[in-house]
Amino acid sequence: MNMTLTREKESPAIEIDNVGSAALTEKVYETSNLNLWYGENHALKNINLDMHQNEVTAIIGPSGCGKSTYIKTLNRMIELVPDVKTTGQIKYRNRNILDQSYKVEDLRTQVGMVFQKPNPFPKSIYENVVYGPKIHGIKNKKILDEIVEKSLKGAAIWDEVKDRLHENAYGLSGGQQQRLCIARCLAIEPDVILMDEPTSALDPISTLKIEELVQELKKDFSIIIVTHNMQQAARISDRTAFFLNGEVIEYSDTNTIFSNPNDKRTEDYITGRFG
Amino acid sequence: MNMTLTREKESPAIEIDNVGSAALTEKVYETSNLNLWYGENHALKNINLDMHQNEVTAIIGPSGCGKSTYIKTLNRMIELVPDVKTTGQIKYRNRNILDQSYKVEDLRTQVGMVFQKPNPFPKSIYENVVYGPKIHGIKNKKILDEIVEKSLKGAAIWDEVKDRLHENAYGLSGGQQQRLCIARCLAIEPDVILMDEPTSALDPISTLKIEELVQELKKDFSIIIVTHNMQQAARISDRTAFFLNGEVIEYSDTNTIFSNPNDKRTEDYITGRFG
Amino acid sequence: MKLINKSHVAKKMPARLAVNTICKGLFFLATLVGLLVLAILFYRIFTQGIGSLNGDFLQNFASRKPEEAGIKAALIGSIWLMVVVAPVSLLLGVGTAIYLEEYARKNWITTFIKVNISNLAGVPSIVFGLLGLTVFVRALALDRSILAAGLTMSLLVLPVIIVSAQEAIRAVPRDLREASFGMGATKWQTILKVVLPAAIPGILTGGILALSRAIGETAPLVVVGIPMFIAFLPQTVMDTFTVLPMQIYNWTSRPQEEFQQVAAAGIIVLLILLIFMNSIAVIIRNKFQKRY
Amino acid sequence: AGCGSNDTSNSGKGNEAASDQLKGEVITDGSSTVFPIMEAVAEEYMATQPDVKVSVGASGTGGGFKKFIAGDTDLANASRPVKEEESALLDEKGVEYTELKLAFDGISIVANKDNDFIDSLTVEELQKLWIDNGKVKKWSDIRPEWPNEEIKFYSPGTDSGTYDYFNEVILEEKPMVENATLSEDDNVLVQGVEGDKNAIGFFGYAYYSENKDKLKIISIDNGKGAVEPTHETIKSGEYAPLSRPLYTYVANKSVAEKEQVADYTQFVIENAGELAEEVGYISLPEEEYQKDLDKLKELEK
Amino acid sequence: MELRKTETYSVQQMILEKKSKKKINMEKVMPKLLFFTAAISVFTTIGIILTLIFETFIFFDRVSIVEFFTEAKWLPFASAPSYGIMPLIVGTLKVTVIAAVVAVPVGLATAIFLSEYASEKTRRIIKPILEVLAGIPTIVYGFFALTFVTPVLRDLFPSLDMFNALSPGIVVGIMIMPMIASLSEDALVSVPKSIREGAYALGATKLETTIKVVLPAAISGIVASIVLALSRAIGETMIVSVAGGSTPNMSMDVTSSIQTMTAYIVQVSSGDAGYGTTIYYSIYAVGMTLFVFTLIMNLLAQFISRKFREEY
Ligand SMILES: Nc1ncnc2c1ncn2[C@@H]1O[C@H](COP(=O)(O)OP(=O)(O)OP(=O)(O)O)[C@@H](O)[C@H]1O
Ligand SMILES: Nc1ncnc2c1ncn2[C@@H]1O[C@H](COP(=O)(O)OP(=O)(O)OP(=O)(O)O)[C@@H](O)[C@H]1O
Ligand SMILES: [Mg+2]
Ligand SMILES: [Mg+2]
Ligand SMILES: O=P([O-])([O-])[O-]
Repeated sequence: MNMTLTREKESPAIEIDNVGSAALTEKVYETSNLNLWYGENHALKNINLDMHQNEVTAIIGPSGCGKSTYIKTLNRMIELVPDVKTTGQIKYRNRNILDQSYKVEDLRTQVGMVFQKPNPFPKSIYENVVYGPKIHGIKNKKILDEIVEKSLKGAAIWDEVKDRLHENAYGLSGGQQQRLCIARCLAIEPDVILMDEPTSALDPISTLKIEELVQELKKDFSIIIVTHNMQQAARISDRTAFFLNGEVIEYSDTNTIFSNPNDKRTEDYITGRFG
Repeated sequence: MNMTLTREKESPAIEIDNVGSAALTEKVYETSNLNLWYGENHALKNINLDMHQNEVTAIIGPSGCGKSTYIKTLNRMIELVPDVKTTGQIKYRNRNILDQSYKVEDLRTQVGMVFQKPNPFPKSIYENVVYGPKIHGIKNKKILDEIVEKSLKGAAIWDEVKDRLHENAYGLSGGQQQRLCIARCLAIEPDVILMDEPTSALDPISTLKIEELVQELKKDFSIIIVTHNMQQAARISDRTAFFLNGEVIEYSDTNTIFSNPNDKRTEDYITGRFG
Repeated sequence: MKLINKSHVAKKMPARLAVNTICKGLFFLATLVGLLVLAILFYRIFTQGIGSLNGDFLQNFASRKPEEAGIKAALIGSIWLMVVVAPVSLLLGVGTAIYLEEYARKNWITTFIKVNISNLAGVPSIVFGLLGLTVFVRALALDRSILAAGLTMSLLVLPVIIVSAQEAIRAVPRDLREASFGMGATKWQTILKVVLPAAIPGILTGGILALSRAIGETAPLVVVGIPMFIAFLPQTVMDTFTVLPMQIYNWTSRPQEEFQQVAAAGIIVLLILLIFMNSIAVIIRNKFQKRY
Repeated sequence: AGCGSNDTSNSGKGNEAASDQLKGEVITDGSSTVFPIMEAVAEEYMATQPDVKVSVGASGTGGGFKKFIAGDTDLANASRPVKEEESALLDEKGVEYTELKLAFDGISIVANKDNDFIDSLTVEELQKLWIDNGKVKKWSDIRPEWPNEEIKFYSPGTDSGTYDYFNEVILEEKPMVENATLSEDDNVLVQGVEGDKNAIGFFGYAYYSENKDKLKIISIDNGKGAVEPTHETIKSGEYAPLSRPLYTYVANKSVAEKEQVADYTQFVIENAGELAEEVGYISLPEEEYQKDLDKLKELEK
Repeated sequence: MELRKTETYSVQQMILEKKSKKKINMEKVMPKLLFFTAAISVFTTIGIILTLIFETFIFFDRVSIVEFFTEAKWLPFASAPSYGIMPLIVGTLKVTVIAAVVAVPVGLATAIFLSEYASEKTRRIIKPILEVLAGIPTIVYGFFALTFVTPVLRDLFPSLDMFNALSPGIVVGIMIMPMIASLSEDALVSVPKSIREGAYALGATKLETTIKVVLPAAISGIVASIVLALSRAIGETMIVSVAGGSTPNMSMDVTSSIQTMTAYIVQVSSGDAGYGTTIYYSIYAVGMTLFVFTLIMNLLAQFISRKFREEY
């Protein structure tokens, strides 16, 4: 709906954004000149990236390159770390989220997140899933039940837990816990879903299901996923950003990145020659 | 050195152990008729598996199938969970470790472990690595320094941390933390190394390094690795065990498992048709 | 398909944020309440006592003459008391906490010990005084010594230390223990090298509260029979002594207005001692504190 | 075994010439009312005998006797004479003791400063005021011309020597008015009476004399006209029946066996009067102290 | 890379050497030693019970236990004494309830503010200051109640007596508040950060995260701190002695003078009651009651805490 507005402004990311077709889809996130410091540590350096609606954007790069830092900035989760300083802009749906007048709670209601380590609440499985809907004011038991079923199915864990919905989530295995966290995120039906290596604790079958799910979800949502698994990025994403030492080395549509990277470092990384 | 002894006994796992050459290498672990219950939950069912010296044994299987449970039984870490009951035998170097007279500390000094979630101590990087040697009585500063360098190099993290050895380990990224945990384990130079999805939090480059390292290490050590990544299992392991619902469905040399599995379920799992 | 009405959610958001802001304000006010009370207390005590607080006050023994009365015996006595209470109660308290959290099996003895400890926390201090009199002063023939009083006080503050140390030990994540065991560390090594260092902030918090309590208690010492007036200094833990709160209590019950000021000066000294102790613990605590 | 026997003529504080320096401990405990006197004595004594360690406790008259019975202390300070139960226990334990009188404490009846109608009370009126009759008491119940307002009573705690004495001579063991407010601390009572317009209360003379400007004193008429408690009227016995003696009890065995206790006790008798005055009590007539000295002499033999 | 056999040394070999040299076996010694320290708390209780029980028996020899619990009047000093403990229990409860009403909300709110809202720096400054509050001698609080809080309250409610339950109740609340704040804060802080992140990421406000996720996760520590603090309130002596008066009564009125169990014990043990008299023994009976009282309360709290505990 804000498409015209979005277009008015020249995207600063355009320089490295060489996807022709991209201009046609609506932009969800526009990051311009983002810098981030942990105290003295310059963790993100002049990031310029646009993310598009109904697409899966993958972020890859070696350990410590700033992937988690960047994705946490997208829902301002980074604020929880003391001593973090940012400059630059991140526009979500055309409003700068780094502006302090932007309410983080509003942002996070729109932008769900799945973390690297599973972090279920020390509550029952059911309570974990309905937590989000409940705080957002949904009290109807029937609707909540429906949400639970739908979300757990969506996260490919329904069959395993449907008989123990009221047991504590900490009794689940690591992989089950992570899928529960995905279900919890799906329960609030966000606009964008951020995923920080969501499948790193999952077995291939669950991973496959999640990957399929991601494909499914992108029809309605926009997904940004950090992954250490290049095959995964190649399989599921429409665009891929390659991070290195806090910089975006290359951002392009996934095919280009994997088949015909622009930058030598990207190529080296992708072919495993690097590091 | 115990080879003759080991051979005297017919391995109960021989039935599903169809690796011809395996009989020539010494057995490190021999598991026979192992059953394990978490309270009422029968998590491991009649496991029979032999692990061989100077080999990498991979354990694969879907989430919740008992991989972590089994590997934790190999160094009796499982005892930390209350209400766990086991029957059967696990022989390590020909002594039954499930026998209560077997000192777990002795066992764990021989059998190192790397966990699924990185779990560094809230201490400096240096202190993390020397923890093991120190508790075992090594106090000489020079030797400790050497151990630190060697172990960190071994875990492919030396270059990243060599200038901040005395900073807190919690300042590291997830991947860096995991590599530190691997270094910590290498510091006591164990005989066997158990790894529970050690690379699930690592980027491909670190993963590659770890994989290379595993290949390197198996010259001297025996390695048992749980992984959700079938490519990884295929790349680095000599033998692979496929777990499902607490049972060993198939155990064979890795080539056989991946190219010509015996069991329909293994094939389905490996080809991703399954779940 | 959509079960969640976004516009509904959005409409509710301002109210939720307002509630959050209001509660934050309330929480902040609650925090201020404590600080405000402290400020009033300090103001009253300082304006009353500062005039009597001088070198002589610290140098002199107690006296019937308010202008000559000093705090020396009580101040030194309180310090001696801490010298006994701090190590005894911390060793016993942390030891017990370790036993309960790390070694104790789930059986009736453990349950009994736990219930017993939380119950002891509620036993009024004066009853501990009766115990100390019977056991330490009489049965063990320690007389009205620093040791007897110190042991009595140690038992009194023990539950506070145990309970907070237990909580602190329990809060150490399990995977840290696993990491240590995985290295072949024994249980005791794991406790000593991993669990205790990680639990130190919590243990110290409990320790501060406990020692603060010990330094301000009067009733049990009265029962144990610690004298109120003494004009000599103890040389060993077997000597008799007096402590600050007893001296202060004594002065506040005097009819002469001047003694009220002397009492206030005594309170200032006690507060300074308290703040000094707390600062040491806080420094240690901040050095160790980490959020997992 | 006495040491000071050659010097008994010496009165006042100048004991230092008396004998060689003594060593050892003197342990005294008991009444908190007596404590200020004993503290003053100990303070002075230690100036002359720095190597004698005198400690003074204040665990109450009852607590003091308990320790005295157990043999923990050399002197037990008391704000009342020893009770039957206690002396029975002392006999049982074979503790022989000598009672010494130290000073007087005049119990003062006070009202709020704003009370403009009350000046004096007779003993009967006191009884009418303080003895419970099951009804709410008003000033007009005592004298019809007084206001028709409810009286607020303030009294020391039931377990204090002051209450005990009041109970004996005024209440004559009948129950005190039920709505009386009791407190253990006389300073607290001062606050109470000061802040309460219809208050009446009683406590030790020292607490009145230190707070004269905040309180209104009530004279007591014991048949010979109204007498206000003052230093003189208490000392002379004119202020009756509300002045009570304060005591210390010394263990005979301690006096006989411990030189420093004998010396200290003598010092107590010689200086109690003067020092009691300093801390707000009233000294006894001189002959009372002389009697005590003679008793002590007997013990030392 | 040759990790195992270095020219100079082998770690495993060194470990073996060190192991053979170890003299005492800490693993065997420590549990026993620690069990012994844990047993000391039990000995303490046994000691207390033994100290109390003999005198309590003597007391109940003279006063019927039925009278003790059913009589509505506590008049031990009257010529016709009456020993009904209810008035003392009522007095204790009044003070404890008032203290709880003050301390629990304020203490918890402070704990939440410090652990969830305040910056690290604020936390580090405020927490130690609050801990100073916990260390102020109770006698100081007693006079604070009498000479400051009571007059202020009397200005607000002129019908308030000079001695009452309200003022010492509030001040006892102030005294125990830091205990709740400090220990609860510790419990809150030790809830893993990742759990909070999970809630924030769903758009939960800080408040919602705190109330619905963090508090429940920390509940056992919080309950423990409250029980500890309330036990202290029940056992508090000096404040109630100074500002509460010493008139035992059964009324539920908080504006009039009271006496608590502890205040009675202090009154007698620092007072003038003859050793060996019934009054003297009565303090042991009251002490025993107090002991049983706190026991019941603690059992209740344990039950609650166990019921609500969430493992993480
Ligand atoms: N809380 C923090 N305080 C200080 N430095 C931090 C913090 N978190 C991360 N860093 C540093 O910032 C850099 C980027 O970290 P980040 O966690 O974003 O990496 P990552 O790409 O997600 O790595 P991984 O794949 O290992 O998770 C690293 O060098 C890390 O050490
Ligand atoms: N502490 C425990 N108490 C009770 N049940 C448990 C416990 N830990 C694991 N389980 C159960 O035992 C089964 C096997 O769990 P395990 O952690 O071994 O799985 P896994 O194969 O390692 O899975 P993942 O790949 O997700 O880590 C699961 O059903 C799990 O729910
Ligand atoms: Mg990361
Ligand atoms: Mg696992
Ligand atoms: O302390 P007293 O016995 O004098 O009340």
